Amino acid sequence: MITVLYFAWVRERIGLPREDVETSAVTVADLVAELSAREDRYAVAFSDIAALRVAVDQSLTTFDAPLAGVREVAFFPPMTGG
Amino acid sequence: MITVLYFAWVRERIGLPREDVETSAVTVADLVAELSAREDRYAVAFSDIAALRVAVDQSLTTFDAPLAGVREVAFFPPMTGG
Amino acid sequence: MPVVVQQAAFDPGQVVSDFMATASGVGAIVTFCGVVRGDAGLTAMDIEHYPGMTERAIAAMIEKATRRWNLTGAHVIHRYGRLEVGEPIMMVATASTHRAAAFEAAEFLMDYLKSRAPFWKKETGSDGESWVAAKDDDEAALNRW
Amino acid sequence: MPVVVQQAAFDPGQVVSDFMATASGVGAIVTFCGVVRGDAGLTAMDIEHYPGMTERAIAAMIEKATRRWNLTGAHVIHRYGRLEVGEPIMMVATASTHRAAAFEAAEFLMDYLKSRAPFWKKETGSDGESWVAAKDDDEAALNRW
Repeated sequence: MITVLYFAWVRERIGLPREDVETSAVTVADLVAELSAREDRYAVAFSDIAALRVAVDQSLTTFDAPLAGVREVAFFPPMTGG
Repeated sequence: MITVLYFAWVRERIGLPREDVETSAVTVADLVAELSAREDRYAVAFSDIAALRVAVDQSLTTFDAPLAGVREVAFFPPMTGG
Repeated sequence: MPVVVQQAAFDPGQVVSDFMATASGVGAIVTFCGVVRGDAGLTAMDIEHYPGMTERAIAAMIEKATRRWNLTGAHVIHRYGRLEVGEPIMMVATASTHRAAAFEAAEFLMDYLKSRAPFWKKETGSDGESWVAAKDDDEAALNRW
Repeated sequence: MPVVVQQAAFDPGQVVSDFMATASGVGAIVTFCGVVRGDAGLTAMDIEHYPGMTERAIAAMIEKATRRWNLTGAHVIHRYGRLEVGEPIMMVATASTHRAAAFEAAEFLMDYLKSRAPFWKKETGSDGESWVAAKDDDEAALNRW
């Protein structure tokens, strides 16, 4: 089981900040495909992957990152700190 | 009459911080020559002009600057502020 | 504690005083403070962040900067939640024996905080709310490091 | 009053607080503070300056920086007289709507203060007193502006 977190407008479009997901997805991209297939709000949030960033276990990574042993995946738009 | 000021090691070598000088020197370089001819301590202080800086009426300038109408000339080593 | 992520307001003068007390004997201290700007009708800003990852990401940036510029101290404080116009958002402080290192490290930390620390700003203005878009300039700024 | 040249000690945190109070509504504030370093056996520093010219020279630098980077505020405080190890020597603060401008202007002011403001430092250490020599690096730093 993986905890999936959503931030900023990704959170708003999906309608929740986090959820636990039972998945056998091998990569982040697989997980995105699984979630998008669920409901329109996911499909909309994930429609433009280039506009999103992903962190796996709290480290920035790419969508081809493997999920083996991973506990936490987070999706969000480009960061605007500072 | 021109007020001549000395700072840092120039002041220490000449042995005074300021003096009023009656001069008909046309440029700063002429004034330096006049002062150097006075006494050894001046000659020593002005021996290496490249190691000195000059300000005329409180603005940095060069040794060929004219002295017409000038009230204040200051000699000092390169500045070390900040 | 070089990383502080908090909802409460902070006093930049106090941050400087506290930082300098820990960085004694050091030659050069640079600080940056970002403040909510009131232009373009903006009335408030909401900052969301990713608790846990935020602290880790900033700590990693500080470690990198400390090694690269041989810093004797570095500190980052960043707020989240609702901020009003004029309130300090965040602050970076760096200490080094030389001014060039302190300046560069502070700019490095700012550039990374802008684009690599998990914060998201939402502005409230005369025409409602909107998420702040990341700027190409900010992304490009990372290329110099 | 953007230029302060004084013998008395100052509190960097207070300088930051006062500057920020005047720079309200501005996005980016950068400060630099130089402190007497205790390395190489140094025990004290004496700073001589040229009263009158010092204030004029710094005011001219601030005016130049304000125009070039469109600053909304700039402040320089610099001490003279005897300073002990660990004491703040001087401080620069700049305010702008954008961080790059605030950083650049602060570095510009520092580079000019180092080599073009009439201050001279004399160090007292284990082997007596000596005037600090101007560094080629500091002179070269002016070329980037």
